[in-house]
Amino acid sequence: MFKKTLNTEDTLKNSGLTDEEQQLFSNARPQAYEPYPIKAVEDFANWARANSLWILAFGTGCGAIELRPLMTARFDANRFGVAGRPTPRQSSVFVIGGYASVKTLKRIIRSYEQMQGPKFVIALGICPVNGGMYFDSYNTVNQFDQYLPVDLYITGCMPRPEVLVAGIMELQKKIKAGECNGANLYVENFDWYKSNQKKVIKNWDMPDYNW
Amino acid sequence: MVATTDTIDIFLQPLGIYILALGVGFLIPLVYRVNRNSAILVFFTALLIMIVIAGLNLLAIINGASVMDIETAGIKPPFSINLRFGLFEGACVLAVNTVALLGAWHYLPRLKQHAAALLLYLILVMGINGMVMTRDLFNLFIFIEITSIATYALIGMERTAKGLAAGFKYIMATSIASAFYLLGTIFIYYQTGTLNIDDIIANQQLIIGPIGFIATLFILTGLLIELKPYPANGWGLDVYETAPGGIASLISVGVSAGVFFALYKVLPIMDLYLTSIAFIGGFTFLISNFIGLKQENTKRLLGYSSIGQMGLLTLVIALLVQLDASAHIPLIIGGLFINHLFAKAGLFWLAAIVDRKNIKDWSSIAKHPSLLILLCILLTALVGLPPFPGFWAKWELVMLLASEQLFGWITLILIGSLLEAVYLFRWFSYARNVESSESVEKPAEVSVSFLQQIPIFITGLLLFAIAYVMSRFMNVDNQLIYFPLMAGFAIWLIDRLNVRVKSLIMLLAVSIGGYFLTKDLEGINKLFSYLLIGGGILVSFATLYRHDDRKGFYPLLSVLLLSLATLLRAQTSLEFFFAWELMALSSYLLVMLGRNKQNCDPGIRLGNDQKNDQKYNQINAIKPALIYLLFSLASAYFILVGFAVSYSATGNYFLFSLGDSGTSTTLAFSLLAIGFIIKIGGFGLHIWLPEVYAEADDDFTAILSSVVSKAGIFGLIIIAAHLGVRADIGLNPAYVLGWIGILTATFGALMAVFQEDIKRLVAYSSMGQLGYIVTGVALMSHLGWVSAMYMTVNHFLFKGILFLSVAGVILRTNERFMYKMGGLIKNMPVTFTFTMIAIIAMSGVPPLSGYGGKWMFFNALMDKGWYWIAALAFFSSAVAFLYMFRLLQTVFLGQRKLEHRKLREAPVILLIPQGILIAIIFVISAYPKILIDVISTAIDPWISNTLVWKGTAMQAHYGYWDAPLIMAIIAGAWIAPLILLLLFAKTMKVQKVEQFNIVYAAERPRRPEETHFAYNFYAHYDRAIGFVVRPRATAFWNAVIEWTHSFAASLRIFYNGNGQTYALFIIMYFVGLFLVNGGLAL
Amino acid sequence: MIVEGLGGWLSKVGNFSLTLLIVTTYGLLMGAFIERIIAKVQGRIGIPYRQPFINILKNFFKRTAISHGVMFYLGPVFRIAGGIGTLAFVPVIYGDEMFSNFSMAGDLFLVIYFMFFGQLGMALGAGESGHPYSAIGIARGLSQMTAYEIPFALAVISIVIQYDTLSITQIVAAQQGGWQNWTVVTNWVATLAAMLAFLGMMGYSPFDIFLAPQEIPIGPPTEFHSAYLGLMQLNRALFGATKLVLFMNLFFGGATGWVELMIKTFLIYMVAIVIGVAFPRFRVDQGIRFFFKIPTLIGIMSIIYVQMVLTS
Amino acid sequence: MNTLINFPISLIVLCSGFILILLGLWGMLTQRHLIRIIIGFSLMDTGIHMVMVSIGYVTGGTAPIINNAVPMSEATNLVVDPVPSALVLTAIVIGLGVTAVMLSFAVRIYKTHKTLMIDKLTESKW
Repeated sequence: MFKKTLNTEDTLKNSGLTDEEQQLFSNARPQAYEPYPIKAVEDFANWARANSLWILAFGTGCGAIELRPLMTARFDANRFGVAGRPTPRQSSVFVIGGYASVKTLKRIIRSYEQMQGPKFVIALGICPVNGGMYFDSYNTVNQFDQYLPVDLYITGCMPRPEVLVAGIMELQKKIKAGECNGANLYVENFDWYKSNQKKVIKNWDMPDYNW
Repeated sequence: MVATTDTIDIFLQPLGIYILALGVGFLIPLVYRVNRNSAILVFFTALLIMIVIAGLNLLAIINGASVMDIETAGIKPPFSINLRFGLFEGACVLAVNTVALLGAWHYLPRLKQHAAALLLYLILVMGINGMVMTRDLFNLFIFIEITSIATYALIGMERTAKGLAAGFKYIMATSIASAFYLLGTIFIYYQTGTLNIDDIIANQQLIIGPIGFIATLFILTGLLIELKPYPANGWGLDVYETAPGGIASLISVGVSAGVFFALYKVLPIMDLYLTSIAFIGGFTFLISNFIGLKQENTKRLLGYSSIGQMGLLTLVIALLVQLDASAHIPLIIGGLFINHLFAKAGLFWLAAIVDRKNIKDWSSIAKHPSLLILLCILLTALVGLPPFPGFWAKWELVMLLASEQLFGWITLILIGSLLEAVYLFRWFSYARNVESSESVEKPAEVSVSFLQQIPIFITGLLLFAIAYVMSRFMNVDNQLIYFPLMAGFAIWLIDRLNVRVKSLIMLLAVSIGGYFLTKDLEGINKLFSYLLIGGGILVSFATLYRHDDRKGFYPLLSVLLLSLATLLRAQTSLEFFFAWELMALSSYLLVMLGRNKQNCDPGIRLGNDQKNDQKYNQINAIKPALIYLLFSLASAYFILVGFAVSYSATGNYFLFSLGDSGTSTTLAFSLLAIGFIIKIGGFGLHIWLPEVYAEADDDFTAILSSVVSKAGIFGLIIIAAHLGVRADIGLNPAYVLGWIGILTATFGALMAVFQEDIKRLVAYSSMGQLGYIVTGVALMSHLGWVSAMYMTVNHFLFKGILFLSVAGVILRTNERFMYKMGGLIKNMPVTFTFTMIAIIAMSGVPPLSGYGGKWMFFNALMDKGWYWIAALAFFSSAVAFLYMFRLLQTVFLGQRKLEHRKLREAPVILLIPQGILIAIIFVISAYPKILIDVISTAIDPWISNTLVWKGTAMQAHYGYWDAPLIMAIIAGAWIAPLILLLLFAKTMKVQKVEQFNIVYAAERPRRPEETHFAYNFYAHYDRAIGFVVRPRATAFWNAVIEWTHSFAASLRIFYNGNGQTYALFIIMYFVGLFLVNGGLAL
Repeated sequence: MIVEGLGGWLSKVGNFSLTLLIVTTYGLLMGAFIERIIAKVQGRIGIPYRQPFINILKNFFKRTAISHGVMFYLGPVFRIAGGIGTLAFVPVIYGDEMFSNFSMAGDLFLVIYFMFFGQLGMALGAGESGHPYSAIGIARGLSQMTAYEIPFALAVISIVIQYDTLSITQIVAAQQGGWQNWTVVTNWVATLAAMLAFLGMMGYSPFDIFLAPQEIPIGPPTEFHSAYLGLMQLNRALFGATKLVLFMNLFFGGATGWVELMIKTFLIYMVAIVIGVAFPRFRVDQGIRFFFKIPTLIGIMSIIYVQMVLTS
Repeated sequence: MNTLINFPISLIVLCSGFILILLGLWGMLTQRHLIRIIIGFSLMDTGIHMVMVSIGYVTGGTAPIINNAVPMSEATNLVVDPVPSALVLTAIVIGLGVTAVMLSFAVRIYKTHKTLMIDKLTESKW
């Protein structure tokens, strides 16, 4: 049961790794998950997920500064079940805090892949949408959803925490409605995403999927 | 004309020795001219006949013939010179002649080059015979001079520069000594009018006034100087160092024997000086052995040992005469003397044929098993380990001295013996060292023919034979004490067989032997027999995992295991001590077989910088083995004195009468307890333990820790039972013992926390666990003892598992540092599981068996009111978690090294015993009543049973404990969430990932080495309380060693090599004796 | 407490399951309540009461998971088995057979030792994840544990001398009859030592370095997620509440009803919380040294006190 | 004891014997040259022989021949004790032997060391 390795024949190449490193990383392909067979259970699960949003404490851009006030007395995101989590394993929400430089993108991908599904991505600010003021920067990606699926955009430069709270509540609604399937989307279009990622990230020294 | 038979009869009289020596001696040069070989034949025939004469006459005396007084010149003494051939004389002459014959054999290549050499040799032997037999004071002088001149000439024949220089010093010294003797003789004659010793003794009232005083002093000084007392002995040492082995051996044992016998003869007129003689002897013994520590020249080393031994003999004879205990002379003096005679002679010959000047170069014999065995036998004999004569003699001596309350002398003798063991066995260590040698150019391999070894081999055999005879004389009826040795010998005979075959034969033999040895036991002994013999065989089974042929391992292992069996059987303290020493010896040799053979200096400096692995890897088992032997000997000496104290009170050797020791009980108990504590590795005396456990063979460490250490516990329980409970001594020694135990536990645990080396970690852990047991025994209550025994069984179980699994890990990884391992659970899941279970059992976490021990232990501590000890015990068991987790984490969990990815599971042979032990752990965990009932019945004869059972629950004054129920509840509490988790896992897609698939702060790990958190694991703990575990004990013992060596170095400043200084010392010796004995007052 | 027959045992198990449910729920609720109090102090509203339950549910509703190996899998199982077992050996409500659990299996000593069970198993599970932070966290946690065990052990020995028993039920029984019989009054020295140890045991500031949420992401459980984490969260509530019940039983007169239990344990918990919000964090070696100084001295005094004052 | 005081001849011999012994010892201890040491030894040896002889001497005594001139009953008073004389003979022989060996050692030492100074012969020590 614990040694379940699915689709062993369809493994990833992990060509970014040396031969020696190949054996140190898993080469399994990520798997999409189905909703629970019983609708009520799935709804209940979605309700629980929506009301317990654990945000990965990874400030990826200038927007990270807007995340901090969320926990303060003024905004108190705890009310909505939002909490910060220092490890991607336990987080369910990844807030892309504004522009994503290529260097950061690599780390974002890695952390995202280490999160366990269902997982949600909020793109904060205008930069993940079209590059914003960094649209012609040599080291910033312009369309973030080319690289990872985004469940919710909160535009602005920078959006204030109020907007972020509003966005979180919007995300909760989407989750409850069962519309947030970014994780499955990523798995289903894995090769496309991966080739996009590899196009911009030149020094690809990690496995194709960071389990 | 006399009939032929009469001629032979007369010829076979002791006088025949002289006739033969002189007659044949002067014939030899003639024959030599005709034919060299026939001269040699004549020479040997003469020596042989001398032995036969001595032997036949001795036999006659033993068979009841009266003491033979041989008169010369047809006139009765005192008007003529007479010789005496009694029991002592006969034995001495026979022994000396035997050594002379063997020595001649050894020295033949050199002897046969000159007819004069053959002649001188014969004259020398005859001189010694004369010194022993003559009863005439002046005749004695003549024989001394004959011997001396022959010696001078033989020394002079070796025309080396050093030899000649030493020879001249020797002549100067001995001629002054004999001048003294001659002067003394004359004055004695002046006062008594006779030269016959018997007459002089009869008329000793005539030896009075200043003249009598000076006369006896002259004689005494002359003889003592010949025995080379410190510091007037530099000349003797120079000769030992430079003379060829054949001659040095004869001077060391033959001439000394003659002079010693002469001293013995004149002792009756030396009443005044007995104390001085004793002090001189003791002083010389102690100081020589001190200085021996600094000595690296092989033959000079033997010289120091030789002088020391003669000092000991002098001391003992003076004491015996003073105590009027001449009945003990044959056993004590005889035993020590024969021991010295054969062992020392053999060693001198061995030194000669190996021909390595510096003891550090003796590694050239490391590949010669026969030479090594010979060296080992002779050294063992010299140090006085069983079964050799020295052992019996030392036992008798200590018992006698103790019954006379002469503990100062006992201390001196034992310290001296220990020092002697240090340098002798250090020599053996160098010899055993395979690579070695500090000298720049590597010494060539030794080539020794088989023939050359025969004389040495014969001395070894003779030592065994005499030892056996001695044990018969000492009324050791129980011949079974020799069984381990015989079994070991038998196994040794098949040592050439395939390793599998011989190990199976060994296991079978030990099983059968052990069964028959232990089947009649009962009580505590029976319990321990299961543990030591059954457990020993079970753990020994794991030794099969090795494929190399392990020469010597199985014979020694069988000796070890069977000596444990005889230890359990022992009815008397002598049998106990015999088995104990045998166990120490065999385990020392087994430790020395440790495999890790790299170049190192096997000095006795302790400790090492464990953080510095480069240096560390160069250590092999030899140095720890030596330390182990020394601590074992120290432990044995404490035990010896403890038994002696008890013997002085009770007058017999039976263990069950230990309890009647009366007022000596506390002292005896303390001494014995110290002895056993050393063996267990108690606080402060533990430094040998980690080193030995770390460096011994991995499978043997398992035996050492799980089985052999229990012998110490057994001893402790036995003395606690006999001395502690029955005699009902005051609490104080037991309370101190309790503290020692708990400090051992605490510091063992703390030390283990900071180890990087897996074996050291487990070793310290073992030490810590034994600490609880010691405290448990010290409790002297029923519950305390049950807990102690229960923990003993547990300790056997989990330490067996741990060391065997560690052996498996080391076998596979070829590493001992934990930070170089990691993640091995993937390769060795079974080993991991066993280790984990053992560790849970050890930690005392319910439901496994360790909890029961801890529970009973705490209840017993609370019952007794030892609250502080209880608190410390609690602390140390918490600290234990640190190292236990570290062991599992850094070896089996965490990141696996790249080079370890292909490792296989440990061999099945290692896993089988572990599996069996695990099964036992589970049975005991679930139904501890099985074990506790057995323990309780064993203890009931000593302390009345206080255990209360309510169904499966055990009740104590404070608490209660229901093991099966606990087991069931915990199983339930464990299984329920597991099922829950498995159910939820069904709803998920669970991906098994690899070791680098971890959250790494959005980065990826680069190397397992960087990612595995293992080195200096408890750095923070070290920062917090590390200061309490800085190796103070090691530093202390190193300081002791350093100090001893410096002291030894300062003691030998007198030996400046100048013959005149030596002559001055001789004169000052006389002056000193004169002043000390009140010369000015006369 | 004699249990007869299969029926008896089954009802015992049933009763225990009920206790387990109540105590876990109470633990979770109390966690939320404490969070809300902290939030109020900070001028926030704080989490809803249901939040802890939702968090656990969410974790169980995760759909993907990874496994580092068998021990990784079993770690949380060991952990919660430690919690359940500990509760099983502690009598919860004094005088109520129904909620005395399986305390007839062992005494206080068993409880103290069994507390290690979960920690050890958890440590092994975290160890197999191969994450260095897990190992660092455990190394720190275990070190700190050895340190606070000293005052705790001394305090326990002190009250064992005082009540002359190791049985928790009897210790509680001896404290009945009014607040003046509670250990906190009769043997305040031991209580003080134990409460200092309690601070370390609960893992709140200033002794929370082994969790260190930012520096070594939440320490040992770094790699745990989904249902593993769910189990561990359940255990945190359960085990925390059990420790509170134990302290209440030993030092604060136990409880004869659930309400009394809740009030008392809540107040005991507040001690750790108040100190936790008021003090910054100790470095681990500072924490260890702290326990070896004042609390240990107080512990030693408690034994002297009980010997000199109470039993003479 | 009176004999010593009353009979100066043997006393003189005795005293000179002792003086010789001390001289010899003095020589052995202070002279570094081997030959001188050997001479010292000879002196000491001779001194001992003189002491021995002096002890056996009975002033005015005759040769130790038991005949009519010396009746058995008074032999002890009239006859010089023959035993010391006999012993001296043996001792002289032995002394000679020892001296000879010492000299031969001296010769060989000179061959190997090219010196006869005893303080140069300190190869082996400690």
